[in-house]
Amino acid sequence: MPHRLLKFGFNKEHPEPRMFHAPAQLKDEYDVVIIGGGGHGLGAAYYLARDYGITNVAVIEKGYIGGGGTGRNTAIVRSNYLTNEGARFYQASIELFQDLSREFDLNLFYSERGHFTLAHSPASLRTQRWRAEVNKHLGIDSEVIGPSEVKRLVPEIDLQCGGHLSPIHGALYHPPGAVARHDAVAWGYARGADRAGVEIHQQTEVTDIEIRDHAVIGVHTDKGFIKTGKVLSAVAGWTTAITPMVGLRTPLTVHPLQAVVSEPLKPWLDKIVVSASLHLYVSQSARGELVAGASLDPYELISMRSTLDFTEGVSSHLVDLFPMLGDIKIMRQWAGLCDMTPDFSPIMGTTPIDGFYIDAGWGTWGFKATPISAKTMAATLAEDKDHELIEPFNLSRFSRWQLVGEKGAASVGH
Amino acid sequence: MKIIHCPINGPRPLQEFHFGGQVREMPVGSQVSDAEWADYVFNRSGEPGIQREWWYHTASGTWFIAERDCQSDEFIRTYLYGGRESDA
Amino acid sequence: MPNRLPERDGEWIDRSQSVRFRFEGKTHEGFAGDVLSSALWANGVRLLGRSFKYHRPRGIYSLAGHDISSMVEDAQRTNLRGDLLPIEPNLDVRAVNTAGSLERDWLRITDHFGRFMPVGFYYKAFHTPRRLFPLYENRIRKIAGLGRVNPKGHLPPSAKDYAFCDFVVVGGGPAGLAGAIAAAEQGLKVLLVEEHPHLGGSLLWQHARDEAAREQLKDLLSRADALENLTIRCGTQVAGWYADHWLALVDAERLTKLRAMCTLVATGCFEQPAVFGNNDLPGVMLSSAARRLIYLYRVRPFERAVVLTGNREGYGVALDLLQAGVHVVAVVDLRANGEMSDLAESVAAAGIEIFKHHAVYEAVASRDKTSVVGAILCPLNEQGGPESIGRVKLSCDGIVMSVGWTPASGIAYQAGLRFEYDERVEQLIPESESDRVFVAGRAAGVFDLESQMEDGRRAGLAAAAACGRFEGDIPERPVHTGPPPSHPYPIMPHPGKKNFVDLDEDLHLADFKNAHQEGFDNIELIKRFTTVGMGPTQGKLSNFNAIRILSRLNGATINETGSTVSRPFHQPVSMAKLSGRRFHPMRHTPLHAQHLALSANMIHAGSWLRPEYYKIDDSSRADCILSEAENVRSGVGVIDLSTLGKLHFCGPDAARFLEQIYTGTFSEQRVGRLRYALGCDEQGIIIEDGVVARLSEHHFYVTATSSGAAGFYRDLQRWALLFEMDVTLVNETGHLAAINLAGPKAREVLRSLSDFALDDDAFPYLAVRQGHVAGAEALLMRIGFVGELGYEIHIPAGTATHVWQKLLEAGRELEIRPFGVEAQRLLRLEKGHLIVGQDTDALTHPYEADLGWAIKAKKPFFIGSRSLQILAARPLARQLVGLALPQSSKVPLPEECHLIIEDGEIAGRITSVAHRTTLGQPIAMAFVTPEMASPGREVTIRVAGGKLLVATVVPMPFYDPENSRQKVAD
Amino acid sequence: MPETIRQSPLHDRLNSEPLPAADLSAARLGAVGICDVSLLPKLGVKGTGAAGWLAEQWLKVPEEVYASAPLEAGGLIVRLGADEFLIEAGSLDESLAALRERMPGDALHVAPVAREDAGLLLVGPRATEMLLQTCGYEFAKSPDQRFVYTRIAGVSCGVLPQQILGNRGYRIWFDPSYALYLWETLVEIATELGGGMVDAAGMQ
Repeated sequence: MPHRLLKFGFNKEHPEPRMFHAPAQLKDEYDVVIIGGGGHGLGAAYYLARDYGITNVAVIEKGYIGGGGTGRNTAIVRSNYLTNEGARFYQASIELFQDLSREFDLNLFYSERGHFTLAHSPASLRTQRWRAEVNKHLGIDSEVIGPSEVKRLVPEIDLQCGGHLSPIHGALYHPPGAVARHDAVAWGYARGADRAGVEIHQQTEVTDIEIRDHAVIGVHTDKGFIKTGKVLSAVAGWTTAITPMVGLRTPLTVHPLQAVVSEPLKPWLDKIVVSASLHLYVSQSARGELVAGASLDPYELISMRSTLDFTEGVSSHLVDLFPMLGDIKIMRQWAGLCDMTPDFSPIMGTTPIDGFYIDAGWGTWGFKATPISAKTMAATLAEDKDHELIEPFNLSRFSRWQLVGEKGAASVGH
Repeated sequence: MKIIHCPINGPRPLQEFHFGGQVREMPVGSQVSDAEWADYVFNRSGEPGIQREWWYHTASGTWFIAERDCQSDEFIRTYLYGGRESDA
Repeated sequence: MPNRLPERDGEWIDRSQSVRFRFEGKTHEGFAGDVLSSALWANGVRLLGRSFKYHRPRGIYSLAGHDISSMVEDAQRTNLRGDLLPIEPNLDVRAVNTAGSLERDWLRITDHFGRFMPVGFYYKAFHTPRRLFPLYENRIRKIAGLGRVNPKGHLPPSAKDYAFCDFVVVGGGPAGLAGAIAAAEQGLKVLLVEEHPHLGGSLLWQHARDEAAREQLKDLLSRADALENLTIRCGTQVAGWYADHWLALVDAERLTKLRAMCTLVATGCFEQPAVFGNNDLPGVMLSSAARRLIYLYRVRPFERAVVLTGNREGYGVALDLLQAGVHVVAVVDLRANGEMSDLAESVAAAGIEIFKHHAVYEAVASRDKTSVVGAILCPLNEQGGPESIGRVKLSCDGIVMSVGWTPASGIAYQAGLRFEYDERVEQLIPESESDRVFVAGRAAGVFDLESQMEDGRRAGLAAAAACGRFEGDIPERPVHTGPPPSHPYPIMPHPGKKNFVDLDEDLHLADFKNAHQEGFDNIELIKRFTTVGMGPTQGKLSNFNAIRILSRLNGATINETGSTVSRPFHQPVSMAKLSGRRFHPMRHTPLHAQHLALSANMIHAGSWLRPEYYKIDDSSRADCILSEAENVRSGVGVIDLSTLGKLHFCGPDAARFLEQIYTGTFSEQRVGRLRYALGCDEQGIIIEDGVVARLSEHHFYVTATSSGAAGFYRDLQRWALLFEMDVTLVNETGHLAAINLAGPKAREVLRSLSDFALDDDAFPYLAVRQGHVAGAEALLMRIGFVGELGYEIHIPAGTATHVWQKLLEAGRELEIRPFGVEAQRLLRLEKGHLIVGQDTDALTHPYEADLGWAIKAKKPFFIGSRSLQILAARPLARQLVGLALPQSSKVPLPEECHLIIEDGEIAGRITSVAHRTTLGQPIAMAFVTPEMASPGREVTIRVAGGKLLVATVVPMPFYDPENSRQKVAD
Repeated sequence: MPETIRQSPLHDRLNSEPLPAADLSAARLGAVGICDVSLLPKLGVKGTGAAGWLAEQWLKVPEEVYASAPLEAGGLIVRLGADEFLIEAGSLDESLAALRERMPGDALHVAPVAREDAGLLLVGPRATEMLLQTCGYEFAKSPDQRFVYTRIAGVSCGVLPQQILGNRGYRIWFDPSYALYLWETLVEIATELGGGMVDAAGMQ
């Protein structure tokens, strides 16, 4: 047993302080107001304080911290992207993730499991090779492997997929692919930001943003008006409710993304398995549950309702891939919101409105970008200039016709 | 599963349909700037609330318009493009 | 079966069928109708399972599957709930999550280390030093989880079906039955779904002693039976409710997807446990479990029992126990004034001691900690908390908890209803109903039996009204009178013993206090931090106590505290049932059997199956492909192109419409001629290419890519609407077959089979003709995708086999051979023809793909034209070029998608490559930067193993640049 | 055109096992029988002028969308939409070919449609039950002879409910490239229900 647990056994009172506070009321003015208390928003607050000494910051969250995409995703972290810009960005995220438990002194259960993207056709294998080559060029550990290697590493897999689907031709194998405790990422950032003096206001909703001469001057909330010259919108699936407040148009459309968990099982799957053709990704959590998801719901919807056809589909594909799972039971399903972009890359950085910064377009890839997006957005806010890593993701790329095409690496939600 | 009222085929489950995106007015290319054209090509409304959308009943090949609240998922009404309307 | 009670009317067991089964390697006997838990308890087996985290012993708790105390597995299946698992002759199960055996589970040692494992302990340790985390994690993973997956398990597919009704009633208790009957009497098609094997709900056990109630049940059942439009499905759970009254019904065999018009939630309540020290010991159980044992399975729950209560129900339970031969030691009532009704008098009259304003403070464990041997009672202070003086210890082997209820509201929540706390009943009740979703009975806070039925009837009539079948007055919901059936805070702190709030997750009261102290002070956060309600039973017995605890900690009301959202499923559902029989539609060309007969290696291409190549004994795949290609170059080959999209555009606007869809012009295309067609999307990205044949002034026939055809046709239909075009579109993709006959000897083969002139004048290159081939009506297009003289023969699908066979017969002398997709890919690469989707990607526009020539920029409009105008004005970022690869090199040849590297940066990638070609030279197509695109330029490719290979940019096509072969005259 | 050159999309599948004997067919029809009628000649007519042209050919044109009508010479005509019709002959005769011949070569508003649909008949008391395992449309509520476009086992189909041999039966048309898949799927279900493939003779 680690010695760190001893204190709990030998203290009469629970020896832990609050991780974060609940300030009674809003101040009249903040240097920065961050809309959205998920990993991205809290993380931006954390790095603003840590790296730039900007601590007069309010994080405004209409629900509870980590309650949006942060707490609803399937917690997969990887950097095997297709474009130079994307792969570099997500690789920087992985590097931050790897050290985050230590930095927070909070165990995020950041666990490198190895990540397979199965290819069921020669065309799919080509895309995987493209990703592998770009990755290797950037020093990211990715390799295309053949079916027998897939079988060796995940022996439970049925390479023939039940015989009625295209068999597995190979896979992109990405050993650093990891899972993490998603909630804890938000809590860690919240604790760090809170300790530095950032205020976290939960159950507070932004109702409007005040603009004068193309510049932000304040934020209206259901608990009163706040003066501020800098606002960061980090609300992912709710972005389309915020951007009209500043008159900004974006390519975002919102789709639900659903997921399921099974009952807890003794460990048998220690890898992360993804199949773009089957629209499936699955891993087994430290609690023993299989956590699985599939592609986005097929039409726009800003609602976290569940559907039966989703669960039928994801179960069917799980059984196609792992025939032994027929007896295993799905325990619960849920949904999150994904703000999708046409090129499957995020929208980050400065906007045409002075003092309004956007961190959106997180589609299905927001969790894995949490540390790096927080860090680069903090830099962008502090210096009022897009951080070098996120320059390609500026909203203006669409009118400049310079899209960052990540569809080949991000079209399945994980 | 949602029921969608196809103006031709009547109420059918969602799985019989294909979503065709928001209804958008295409500007005349020669009359708009590059930026305005890019706005048309890429930007979407996406706001919570009622939006007009294209839906397609696959088996019969019927395109029609639905007015739908994209937050409550309620279909307000459906009708053929430029044609007759029917309550959802 | 020492604890089996005598036979009684209404019991669920069939005493004529005794069943022997095995549990933990020992044989036991029960009756048909028993579940595993009841049969074991009847035999005096009280240790049924071990808990998730501390491996504490567990026995019967809810007997409803609302706890995981008795989860078992057999050789095939796992995570079976003993409370719900019928015993059968060959049943041979063991408890899940035990190390060694259930009795000697060595992981029970973790119970002693509980204090080192407070709530969220895993967040606070194991991460430093970082290198050790994987070791810790591996250990944690190993002890987590419950059942083991059987690696050889393979359930056959089960059927799934659809069902339809006007009104679905969830729950076959008094309210549900009354509601179903009322609606059916109004003519609605009603389906009543009951999760247990028998109807009756609470009437079967809660009111079992009441003779009148038994008569009422009989009456309800006979009325229900008489109604033909009322269908009843027992043993079926409603696993979830989805939009527009779409319900998942799950029974032992299958998933049924039900579409209803209205829903009645008459699901009753989950009885809620009290929280006190050791409240999880085998022998501590809910009163509903004790009653189920007594009345449904006829098992005496204990020898000596203490009843802890906070409501009237507890007194009834005491009498039930008494009647079942249990010595009831005491009734312990949390309420200051105790029970005022005649029930209390009956209990007192039976000589049972009543402790008012007392609580059970602790269950005393036997030495081996696997059973209850006593109860420590304590008086309560004014706040309802335990006094430290005046404690009483009673000896008993069972503690029954009857302290309150929470509605089984999952389905109602999923159906969009919201609940609020009502102090009259001290539970949540629906805030309101929608016009098609109703709640009745105990789930709505209606506890009196008569009122429950009245409430059900009300809901049934309301449903009939919603369906337009009833116009009369709908009565109001009856209001609860008298003391509340639930106690507002049946939770006792205990500093020394674990007092469990969540038995699935082994969470005790202190965990909540500590989590709150760390700032997790709203219901969602505390849920996530403690994991309350996240276990296999999804908090049926824990969520509401957690809300009560958090409310206290925050000094807030229950309504201010709120609740977490209920999500499907009600009980977990197996993936075999969810997936059911799988429908993976696969498309076969009409020549499928011909390909198989010719030893084709079939591959999936989208939803189609196509011949990749035709196997020849002892030849490698690569040899087969090359020889097929060579045969086309030197003789003649046939390929099945039936997967091509085949569309007709007819009508006065056909040409104009085509010009708006594609980048080219078609209005002055001559009848009988072909043109290449390139389609872009609104961004100017290449999405389609094909061939347009003008059959007459107003009739065009168009081919589209195999994978894109269905979506492309769909888009065309919309564009026709948007552009207000007078054009009739016809999609004949699956109805026509297409065969490409290609090679210098193609004409020779065709000559004997066709009824029209084939010479170059009559049927030149890029012409289309209609006539007959081998007697079949056919459309022929002379094109050269593979770079040879070629005829694409389009014929009705039903005639494809005949025509194919005739072609092979006619070409036998000329050594005609079929060729597959791979040979065609090689041949087209030699001709420099790109494949949309392989040589282009999701952002490729025509200028990059050297297809600028296909854009008629002068046209006023086509889809993507304005975007292409913008793109044309920008410098190119990349260009598609041909590469000549070295013929012999120590460095391996590149694969598709290997990168081109220039100055250490990515400068492009290989899109298509052929290592062996009919040219004798390996070639490739690649994207490179414009600076690198000029012929003769050397480029460096990073190939397998990171090695670098130098190749040379060459003009395309690689083969027959003058296109003389496809235009060849006889 | 000699008839022998046409094949059902299920030709090879059906040739791989013998047609069931009469008594077996009869037994299967007690549950649900499935038979292939793909070879019945069909003709599609589409375009805003389709209804008018068909009327000129002395055909009884159904007025309403999705209505169907028997043809005097046997077979039937279904209105698939405002501007589209499907005609299926009642036997393997040439009558439709003659009709097809009469279509104008380059009419502005009448287009012939090659209809090579696979055609199946589902017959027997459990036919509706079989559809309930594959299709989310409530056929119990749809009247006889009224055409329905829906999805069966994931395939877009046109379905005409009819009385066949005293039971509610179904005539199903769909893209022939799905024939093998749908046949295998439906036969598997029919077999579970106690039915299976039956001889088409006497089914019409």
